[in-house]
Amino acid sequence: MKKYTQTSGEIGDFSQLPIWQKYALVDLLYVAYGLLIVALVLVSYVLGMFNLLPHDPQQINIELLMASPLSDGYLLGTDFLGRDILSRLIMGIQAYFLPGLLAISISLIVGVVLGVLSGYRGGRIETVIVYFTNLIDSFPRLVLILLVIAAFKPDIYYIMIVMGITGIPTVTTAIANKIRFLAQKSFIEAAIALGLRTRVIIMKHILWYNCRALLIIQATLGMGEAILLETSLSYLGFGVQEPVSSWGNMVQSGANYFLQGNFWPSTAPALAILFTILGFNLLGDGLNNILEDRRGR
Amino acid sequence: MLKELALAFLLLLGVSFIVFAILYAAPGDQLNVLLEGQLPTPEVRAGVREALGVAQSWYGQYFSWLLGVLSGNFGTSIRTGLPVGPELLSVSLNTLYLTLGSMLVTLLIAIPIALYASARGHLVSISWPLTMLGYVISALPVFWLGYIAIYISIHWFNFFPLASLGRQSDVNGWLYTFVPVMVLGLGSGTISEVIRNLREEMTRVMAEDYVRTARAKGASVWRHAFKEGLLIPVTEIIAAKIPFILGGAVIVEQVFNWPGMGRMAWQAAQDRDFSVIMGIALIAATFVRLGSLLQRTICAAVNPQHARE
Amino acid sequence: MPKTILEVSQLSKHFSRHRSMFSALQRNRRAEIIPAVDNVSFYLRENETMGLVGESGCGKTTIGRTILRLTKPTSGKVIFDGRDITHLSDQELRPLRKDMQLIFQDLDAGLNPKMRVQSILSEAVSVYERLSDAEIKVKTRMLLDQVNLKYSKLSSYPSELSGGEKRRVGIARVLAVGAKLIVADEPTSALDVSIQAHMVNLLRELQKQLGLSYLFISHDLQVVELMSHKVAVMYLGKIVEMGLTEHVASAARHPYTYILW
Amino acid sequence: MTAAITPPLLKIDNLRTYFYARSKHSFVRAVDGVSLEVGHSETVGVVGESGSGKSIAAMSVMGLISAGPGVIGGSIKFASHRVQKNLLEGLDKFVKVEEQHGRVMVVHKDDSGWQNASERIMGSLRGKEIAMIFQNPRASLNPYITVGEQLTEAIRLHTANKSPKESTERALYWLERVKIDSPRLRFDSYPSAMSGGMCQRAMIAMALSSEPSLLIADEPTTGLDATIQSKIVDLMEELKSETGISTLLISHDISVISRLADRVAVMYGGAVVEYGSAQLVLGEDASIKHPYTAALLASVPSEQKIRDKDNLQTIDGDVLDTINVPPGCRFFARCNQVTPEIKEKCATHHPDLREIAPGHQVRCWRFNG
Repeated sequence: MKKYTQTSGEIGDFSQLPIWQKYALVDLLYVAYGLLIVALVLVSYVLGMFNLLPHDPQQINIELLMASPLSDGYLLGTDFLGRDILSRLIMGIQAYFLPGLLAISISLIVGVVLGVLSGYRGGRIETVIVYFTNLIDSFPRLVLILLVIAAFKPDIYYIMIVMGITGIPTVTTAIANKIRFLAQKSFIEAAIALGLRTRVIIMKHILWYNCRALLIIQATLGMGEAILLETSLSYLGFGVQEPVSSWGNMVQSGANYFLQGNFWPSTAPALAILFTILGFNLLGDGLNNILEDRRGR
Repeated sequence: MLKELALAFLLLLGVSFIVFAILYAAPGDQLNVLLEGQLPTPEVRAGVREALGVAQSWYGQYFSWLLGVLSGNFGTSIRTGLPVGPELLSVSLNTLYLTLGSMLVTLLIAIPIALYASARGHLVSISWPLTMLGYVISALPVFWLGYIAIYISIHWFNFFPLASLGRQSDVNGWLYTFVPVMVLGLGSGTISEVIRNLREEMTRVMAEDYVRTARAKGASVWRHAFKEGLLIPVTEIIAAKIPFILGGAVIVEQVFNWPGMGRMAWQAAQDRDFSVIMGIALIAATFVRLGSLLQRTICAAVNPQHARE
Repeated sequence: MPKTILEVSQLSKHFSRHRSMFSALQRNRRAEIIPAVDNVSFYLRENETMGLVGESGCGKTTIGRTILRLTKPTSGKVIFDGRDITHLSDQELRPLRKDMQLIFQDLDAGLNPKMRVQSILSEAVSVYERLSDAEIKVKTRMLLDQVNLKYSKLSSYPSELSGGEKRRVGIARVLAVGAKLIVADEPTSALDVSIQAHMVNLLRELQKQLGLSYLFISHDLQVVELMSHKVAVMYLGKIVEMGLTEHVASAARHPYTYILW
Repeated sequence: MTAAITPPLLKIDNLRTYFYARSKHSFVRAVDGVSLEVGHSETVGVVGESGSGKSIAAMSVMGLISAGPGVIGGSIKFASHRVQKNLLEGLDKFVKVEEQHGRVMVVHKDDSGWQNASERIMGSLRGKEIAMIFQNPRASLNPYITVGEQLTEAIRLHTANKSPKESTERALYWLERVKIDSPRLRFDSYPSAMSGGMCQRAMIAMALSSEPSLLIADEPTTGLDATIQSKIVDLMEELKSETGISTLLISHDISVISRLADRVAVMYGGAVVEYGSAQLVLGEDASIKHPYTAALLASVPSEQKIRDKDNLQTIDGDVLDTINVPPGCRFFARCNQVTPEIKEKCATHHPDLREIAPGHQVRCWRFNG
């Protein structure tokens, strides 16, 4: 049985409702969780940058191999070399954070420019851009990255540039489709007819009011993808090399002890990856629903 | 349809050019190595060099390489010293099995969930955990999932699911295929997207006027919503996800020792074995384009409007 | 004799649909069928309304868009206020848009769903002149008075408005820049009868007050008859009959007009 | 028209269909106490402006409401010579409404339970006993299936013509009957290849091909060109006299209603405000009408007004807020016929639909004295 209630008073202006009535609870929870994760990642990144860690992440402790969590001042236990897992996790953020941001910026900036050109201008430029996006979409991302690794070197920044480029088509297509949708509803024409400058139409009406939700989602999804990509490459042996830690090589090296039943050294970073990516994805989802005013699901 | 074919060809041309450009920009004289790899004997090699002139222009190099590729000559692997072509063929077939199987797994799981969620409409309580589960699985590293699968099969079912072993034993041979396929199908990260996409499409189509007409005339709603709400989005998402799944295959093949393209690419990247990795990039792109071509064909077949266009 | 504000001579607009190999790239793009316009001529005086009637797909809307140079004509001339605007660039057109405006058929056109009525109107008011906040406030209120809309609607989002209110905001937005010529593309077609009556009265009232000229595009003959001084009947991109409204309505010559009326 | 002994074909009684408003804590009272009858071989027109609830009422009859809470009260009795049923049978088992001063405050509804029950009732009726046509005919036909296949589907589902050959013949017969030219050609074409008018003819053919007892036509001419509109009305007029099918005709277009309907119900704010024979309700005499009907008719441009270029008569005031419905007469705020004597009552009490002459009911305090 569901319950629908009617408050006796006027409902009045929707925008003046308190935030928890305005939006679906799930969305608010998603966003809250996502923001928590983002904050944690940011704080850990800064901590790692200044080396403010509970233990030295590379300090080997033969006495305490594979310690379980909460033992002897090791909050998350130790790995197969007795190194502090928590410190290594915090340090591991260094491996993907800046490169991930780079990849996201490339996809967003280039994607937005191409998307606006293709959606707003149309014509021949659009054809060229659509060809370009289709071309990039033809490559499996990982194969392209392996190709670049073979040709150049396994550098995380090279890899993230490739990731940024392969992320362009999604953004471009989404923006172009949005613009086309707006054009279909006479929205853009009305702005032109009013005499607004092209710059104002694109920056204010198209990008700011109508595409910000989309861009936020792409950014959060991009971060998630960057993490997974770093993990995959570390697994393949092209990422950050031991003894420097990254989440990927932690899962990978820990996995060697997996079959002996020592799950934790591999599971801890895997869970970190899971919760972080979940956080980014849910943040994007929740924000989208809130910004697009799509209630419930 | 001819247009689509021509377009696919044009895109593959572009793909080959990008691959070439990357190698051209790469440090070292890799291209010459590559071109020479295409030629069987030193004598011919020398002859060609003379004929073309040593300091070839870049487009000259591109075209001679492209001609070689088009005639099935992908060059020689520096690791094995053998021509790449035949091995690529067998390896890509292996990958094809893996990817097709995993797609099937993805769809078999995603479609019922998506349909259930869309049929239930606003009953959040049921579809929510399923959606969440999809998110969780997508957010896990594939290889970690692979390790869990291996652990489970060893400790619970008492067998070691490495593909190389599967060839030797006839008993339960299919299991050796089954585990990697399951892992890729579940873990490639596509499931949650497929669910979300299908659910949205189905919900949208269910609200279409013509579905309402179908209800009003007492006909089966599913029958009427099937083409636009399920068939087309499924083919679309499969086509769009092929590159993604191929990428995931690289990892899964590594975990399970599956003799496929991904493993070969990994090996080649380590050895900087250009002819191999180029061949793989080209074949992977061909798979992607073929998938997209197939999708367009199905779309045109069910949608008479587009076909006539 | 009032002066001629708009003169259209032998205006044609054809659409060629390129079908290159690359058109296969354009996914999700519905084939748009844009009706063509063929050799259309007419003029419009100040303070006058010309009705343009015809069935959907006959090219009425295309004429409106071409006159305002939202699309470039294939051939012919558009002279607005004594100036040939047929070949002006977008830059040159911008200052002219102050004087010629379009009311869209789509009620939501120009109403950014994420902006309140207040910001929609203040944006329109300050397109051509830099105004202080106080001036903007005075002017937006004046606009609301002109279109009979309550001040309380200023804080609403477009989605909170009824159809009639949206239309009023749309008209206010057009008045905000101080247009002399207004092309009204089916301004009443999406509205209920009683609200349609409001709009007809409002548009006529505004014409009296502000001396506006209208090109009134509609498929609703009664409304056109009520609004317009003269009327042109379109069929498949051509004007088949044109004249004073009373004459066309009561004694149609062209068989199509006869069927239509 | 309707004999007192045999029950009417369709009898809607106090139907209430609500939706949640944006904040989920309040309701849009889309249909709020509608009572209506359609007799055998009779066309009842429902006229009203957008938001009056006329389409929602029709959809409620068909059981096509999917948003919640949806139908929350009333009864819909259907009685053809084949079937007698209450279409809302057992609704009260799934819905509990808490009211306060005649206002619905809380609704408890087992959505899926009612959905299932409703599907069970309607399953045997939809298409077979009650058929429906919609506005926007091009979107209402399945773009992926040929027109012929959509027609034969309906025929095979609901009539004795089960074999492909029979059903095809029958479909062609109906395509001819609705005057689609070259029916054989159209049989194999997809809706996208047909004009809006042609699609509506196909829709009508599809609805009638299963020989239903009741046809619900929801804005059948809206969105079509003026010349096509009148042709569709011509067709419906013809089919009405030939087949004698009972029709519930929903339209905002008074001219369409006046051409087709025997009786007319005028809806405002989710309720019927006037109900009676077409001549009386749509006639000239404003004194025996609900003020809303009178004002609505006056706002249509008349020939006289057009000739004189007169201002049109308008209905002042805001459109009714169907979320915060005022306590008194719903038209009170816009009414121009409130006299000092009844003002008090108008503002505080919702009038009943009362018979002011045989077969003519009006919901207004002016006639309740």
